[in-house]
Amino acid sequence: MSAPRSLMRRLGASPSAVAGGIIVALHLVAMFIAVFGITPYPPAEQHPESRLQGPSGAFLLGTDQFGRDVLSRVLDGVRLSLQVSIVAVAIAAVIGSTVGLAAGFFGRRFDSVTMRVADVFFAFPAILLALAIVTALGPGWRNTAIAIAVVYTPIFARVARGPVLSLRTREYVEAAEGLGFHPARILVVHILPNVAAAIIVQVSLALSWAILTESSLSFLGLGAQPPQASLGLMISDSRVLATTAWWNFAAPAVVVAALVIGFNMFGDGLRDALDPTRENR
Amino acid sequence: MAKRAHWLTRVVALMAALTLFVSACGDDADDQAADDTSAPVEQPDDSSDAAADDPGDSAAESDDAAEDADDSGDDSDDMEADEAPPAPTGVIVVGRAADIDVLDPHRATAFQSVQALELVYDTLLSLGADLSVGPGLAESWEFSGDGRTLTMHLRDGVQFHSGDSFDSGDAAASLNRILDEETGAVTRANIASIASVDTPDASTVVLNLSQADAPILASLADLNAAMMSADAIAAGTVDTAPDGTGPFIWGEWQQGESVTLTANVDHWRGAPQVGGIEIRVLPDEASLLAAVDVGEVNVAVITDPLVAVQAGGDVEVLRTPALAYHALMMNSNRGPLADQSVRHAISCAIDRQEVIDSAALGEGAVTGPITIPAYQSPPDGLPCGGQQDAAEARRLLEAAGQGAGFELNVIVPMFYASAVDEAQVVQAQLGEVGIELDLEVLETDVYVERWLAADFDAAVALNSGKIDPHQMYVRYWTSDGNLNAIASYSSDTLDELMAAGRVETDPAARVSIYAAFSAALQEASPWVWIYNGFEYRMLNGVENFTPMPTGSLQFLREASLVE
Amino acid sequence: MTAGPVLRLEGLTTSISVGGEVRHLVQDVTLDIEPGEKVGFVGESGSGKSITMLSIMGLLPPNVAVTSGSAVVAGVELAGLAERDYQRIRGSRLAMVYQDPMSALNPVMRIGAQIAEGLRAHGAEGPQADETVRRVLGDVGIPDPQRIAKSYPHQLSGGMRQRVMIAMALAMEPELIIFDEPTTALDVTIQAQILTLVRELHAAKNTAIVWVTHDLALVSNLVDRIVVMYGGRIVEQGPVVDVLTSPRHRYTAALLSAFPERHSQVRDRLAQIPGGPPSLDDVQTGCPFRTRCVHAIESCDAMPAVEAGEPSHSYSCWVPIKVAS
Amino acid sequence: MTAAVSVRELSRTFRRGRRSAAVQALRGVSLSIEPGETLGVVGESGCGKSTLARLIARLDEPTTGTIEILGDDVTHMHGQELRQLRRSVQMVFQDPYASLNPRRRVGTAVEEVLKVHKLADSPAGRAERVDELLGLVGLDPGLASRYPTELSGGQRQRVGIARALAIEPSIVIFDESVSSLDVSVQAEIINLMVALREQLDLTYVFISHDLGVVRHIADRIAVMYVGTIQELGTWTQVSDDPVHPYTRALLDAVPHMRLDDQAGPQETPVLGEIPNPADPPTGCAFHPRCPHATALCSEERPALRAVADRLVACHLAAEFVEQ
Repeated sequence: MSAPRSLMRRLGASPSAVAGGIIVALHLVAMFIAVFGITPYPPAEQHPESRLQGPSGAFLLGTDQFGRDVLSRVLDGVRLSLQVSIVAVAIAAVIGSTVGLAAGFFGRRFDSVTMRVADVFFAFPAILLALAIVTALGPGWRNTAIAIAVVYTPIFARVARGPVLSLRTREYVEAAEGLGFHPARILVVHILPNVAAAIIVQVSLALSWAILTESSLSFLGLGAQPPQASLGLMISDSRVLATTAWWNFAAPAVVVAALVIGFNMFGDGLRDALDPTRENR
Repeated sequence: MAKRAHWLTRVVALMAALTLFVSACGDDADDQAADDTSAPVEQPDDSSDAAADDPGDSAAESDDAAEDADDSGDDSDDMEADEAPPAPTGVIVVGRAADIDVLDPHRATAFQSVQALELVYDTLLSLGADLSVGPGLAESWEFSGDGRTLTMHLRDGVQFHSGDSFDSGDAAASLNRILDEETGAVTRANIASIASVDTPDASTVVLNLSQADAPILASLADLNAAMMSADAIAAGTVDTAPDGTGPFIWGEWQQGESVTLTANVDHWRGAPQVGGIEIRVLPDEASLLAAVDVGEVNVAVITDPLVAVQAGGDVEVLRTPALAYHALMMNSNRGPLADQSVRHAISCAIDRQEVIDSAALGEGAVTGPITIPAYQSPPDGLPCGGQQDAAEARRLLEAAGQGAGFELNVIVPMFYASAVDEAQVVQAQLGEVGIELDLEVLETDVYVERWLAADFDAAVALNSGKIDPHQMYVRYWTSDGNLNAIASYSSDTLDELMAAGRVETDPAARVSIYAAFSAALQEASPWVWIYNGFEYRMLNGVENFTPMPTGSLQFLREASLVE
Repeated sequence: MTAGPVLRLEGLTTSISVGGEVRHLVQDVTLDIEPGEKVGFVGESGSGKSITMLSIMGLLPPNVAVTSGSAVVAGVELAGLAERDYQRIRGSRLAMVYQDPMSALNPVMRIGAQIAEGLRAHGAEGPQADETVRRVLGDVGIPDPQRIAKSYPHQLSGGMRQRVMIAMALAMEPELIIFDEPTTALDVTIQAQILTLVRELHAAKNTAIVWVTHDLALVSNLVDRIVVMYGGRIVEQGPVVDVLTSPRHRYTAALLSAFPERHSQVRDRLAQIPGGPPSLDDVQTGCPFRTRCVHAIESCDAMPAVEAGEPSHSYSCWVPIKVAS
Repeated sequence: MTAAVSVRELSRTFRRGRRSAAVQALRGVSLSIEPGETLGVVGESGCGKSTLARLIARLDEPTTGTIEILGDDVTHMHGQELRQLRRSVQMVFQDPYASLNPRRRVGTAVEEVLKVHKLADSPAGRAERVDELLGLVGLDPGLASRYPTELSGGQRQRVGIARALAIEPSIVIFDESVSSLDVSVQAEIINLMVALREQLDLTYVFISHDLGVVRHIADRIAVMYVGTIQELGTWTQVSDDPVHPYTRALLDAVPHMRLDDQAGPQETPVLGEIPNPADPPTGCAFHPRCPHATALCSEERPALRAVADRLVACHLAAEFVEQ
């Protein structure tokens, strides 16, 4: 099965996946620039003499009211956003999928209890739930990640559980049971790969929501704390300056929008590419 | 810097928290939401009595007040119909970003409540635009030789809005109400030297003081010592139906939206120039500015310098140096901060002008401890002359054995716009001399709680000023001051100077006493005083309005609409 | 009724296009079915028997199409027929009974309404249509036609549903009914009932019948003539007893011997056909069975001509089984 | 000698929802299978034959009754114990398309069994054993690297058998394992089953709706109808000399190849529908369709009794034998 290659080919055929992929890749580059500390200036370094300057050769995207380089801060903001989102989505994906797999596979009471709990979570708008959790835990990027993870865990549980329900009654799963395989093995080896596509798509989509949630929380002052360069916080801080120093506002706003749209488009493309009904055989 | 959407945070958090039935969260959110109506608040130190500050109480009371507001409105209509042929017309619309909370002037702490009630109530004495104490309902006054008896002669023919006339009985009832601990009056401590009140006749009030107390005059000129009618006090309607002698008559309060006042044409100072005032609540200061710009609002109260600097067009901007000061409070009981040289070093390491330029876009002036114009501390009296001197700071740290640097936990409030920015600049500047700041940006209630418990190495703070230095600092810098634990520093020198200032009735002598006090405080450097900002009043279509350093809107009584 | 055969296939070829390449699913099928005749189409999966029927019905999937040859139903050439006209032919001249009645019936429509809908589409009036519905439901042995007409498909058993399908096919009194494996999903006792029903209906109405199946034994009890398909071609056809007792094509013979004997007292190894059925990727020239045929010779690389044996028994094989005359 | 399989009074009731009636898939089935024997189980849909297969394979748990495998009571085994039981009993499913994981190469699928049950010490040993097993079922070991979709139905069913045999069970249950195959392929697989049975000394349970196929492979045949056994005897008894009216109806319904012009219409088929297992008839389940039914048949459920050297559940069995 040349799955990876044909997947790439199908992804390449989807304009939205390509565009989304490019956007995501650019942001990953931005993230690594920040991770390796090769931003033009340290993100928190203040240049009092260059306060609120427009874009120039020295400061490509201008400076904020502390004379900090907006470009460096945006790059570091991308790093923080992705860091929070990736950590959160990773936690949500691992825990959620595991719970979902187990719920779908073992069924009965475990299934109904976990799904009712998930229903309760679903009853709240994601952003409200995240807000409530962060308010309870206190601000900071770790707590933001935890809040986002908690919010998206039930979604992964749902996504993983659905296919498991139908896979569980498939003969080859029953056959595996009949061959004396341990349930854990059946779950991991025989069911997980069939659910993986759905989970991967969900990861991409969840990342886009997570970035949005992270930005919203930091916009409200509940996410990363100053002087950390968080995109939402930058947008929030620069709103009043929008008319006088627009670059402060525009740069992080454009980046957040691009990130969210990018992951969304990539996720959609991935979903189409991984959709088994589009396979030729 | 930012105007964060605190109100949104709170409302949304409240909704989420309530629906989740998380009881602990629910309590927090309740407080926050109620507190919302009182933002921006004065620093908690303004109230000597913590109960008066409890946001929960105020919110509960304001509900009642709203229901009763109509009655007084009707009364005032009747009054107006009686006489005054050249009745002034037109309404000045005042806009601000927060609604009032309590209606009892003795318990009002929030700026917006104080400033609204100041238009309705008079005080025995009054403040001029330069903060000098002048006559109010008392036409004249004198201290006895030993300074322990203060005799005041009341103005004749003054009437409350309800029609009752004002006399010494009302004055005595008002003062006794403040002195009664039950009331929870804000200014009780400031006039606590009053041992008893005598009323030899209807127009004379004699205050028998337990000790000489010069600053009591300033206290009596404060709204928190407002004169209310003895009948209203007895009837218990003070909380719900404001009835003063002031230039405007309380009308209607639509919670979260507006307060309407109508002119008191019979006021002893003469009728106001307009028919009334509407104080309107707008969601934030940016919209406020926009509203002034289009002429929808005539007078806007702006606190955020970042919003203020954007004013343009027909808007007239009045800048008054504020009494409130921005400071980095330090906890002298903790670690390296116990060492005076370390505190000096920190003070020297900070470039105050840069803080003003970055956090307030230049909207402010470097200041020492006392911001009252008549007593102003000279900025060059600060360590290193109020200039940044990193080399000196490092030298001082070396000398104190802290050359390797250390870390400080700094609490930063969310409730005023520039706090986080100030913290970031200070963080960067102290970082250069090896002092790492760990910033904790906190919601108002959490911040206040930590602050009251002195649970911080340092705190970024905006402290409101007072019209008298004694009032301003007695609670912090005297060893028995009720906030001394938070100030975490006291000395015999400070105690003595504070006591001397209190009994000295000669104004010139007082100035020199407080200059010495200020110098001593700067020498000890328990806090880093950074700057005081401006009070902004944005005007459009209004003239003859005089702003005050206290932020008071009392001169609306003289203001008129531009034809 | 038109004179001549009800169905005439001439060189019918149906192809699928996969990624630009054209593969024949059915190749060069030529056949006449006379009025009232019963013909069994027999073959294994992939033999092309179902595709042949769908070609006739004009119900081929999107990337499959008749690429050459002609199919004439009751004198009407179907090749190139407009969809409107095709709809008129389907039902009135030509009907089909499918393998899975559940998916062929609309689950949210009452049985009676579904049958009447077809009638009305072909011009029957209300009361007349209702009457016909009751009559045909009675004809297919449904005990209480009034009640069943008001039922939904899921309320009926598999056997009943198949009876309903047959009633729908009968309603328009077509000249030819194609049964595409109609009993595969049914239990044997029910299958026997349906078989008996079709036999009785034929006796009464003399409609021509094509019965597609993989079960030689089943169809042998119904039809007059058997058509054996393999690899998209007709390899042998003839009167049922002739073909079953003295098959000439090597495939027919192999198929027959693979059937488990139903009455023998000894159980020998079943005869096997080596290899697997041809796939689309195989070369599509020559005899399709030659790769599995133990008797294959070089000539088999070319398609053998149709040999006519005894009257109406024909086959296409280079090395046919000799018949001891 | 211990029976390979012995089930007693086995019942299984499925409850789909709170409101819908319980489906009585199996209603008190008792039988035993000797080592080396092949038991054929035949019947139409809803007769419970697949439920019986799944219970013997312990893929399901009975509502009541007991199951013994090689003398051990396995009725309520769970977890590790149950997985150990799989070493003895294996099942081959109906649909070779569905019973193999489409994402795993067939070699991997077979090797996995060896790995899980630690049936070979080394990867090399396993690979060797996989080749051996594929050879055993008549597959080219080269196919090990193929995916199930790349194989024909017959090849896939061979892989299914190889995988079941990898575990070296003594009992193999075939649940309609040849039903979906074409006739010629069916013949291959049946031949393979027969050969393997001899070669490996296996006990078979062979489930099918096709009496013709069952007859070809089974030593004894159990005819089931609506959750109960109607007749149980040797293959010749049941298929050539049936006693129970249902067995006879079933045999009559199986189409016989018509080999002469006379064949014409067969006997009148049995009338009526197969009962709904959620609402089985009282008394003998077959009585509503039985031409011989008496009042007793609708009232009392006939026990499975020895009649003419086999077991028959029919009140009138003795009379039929006399005729």
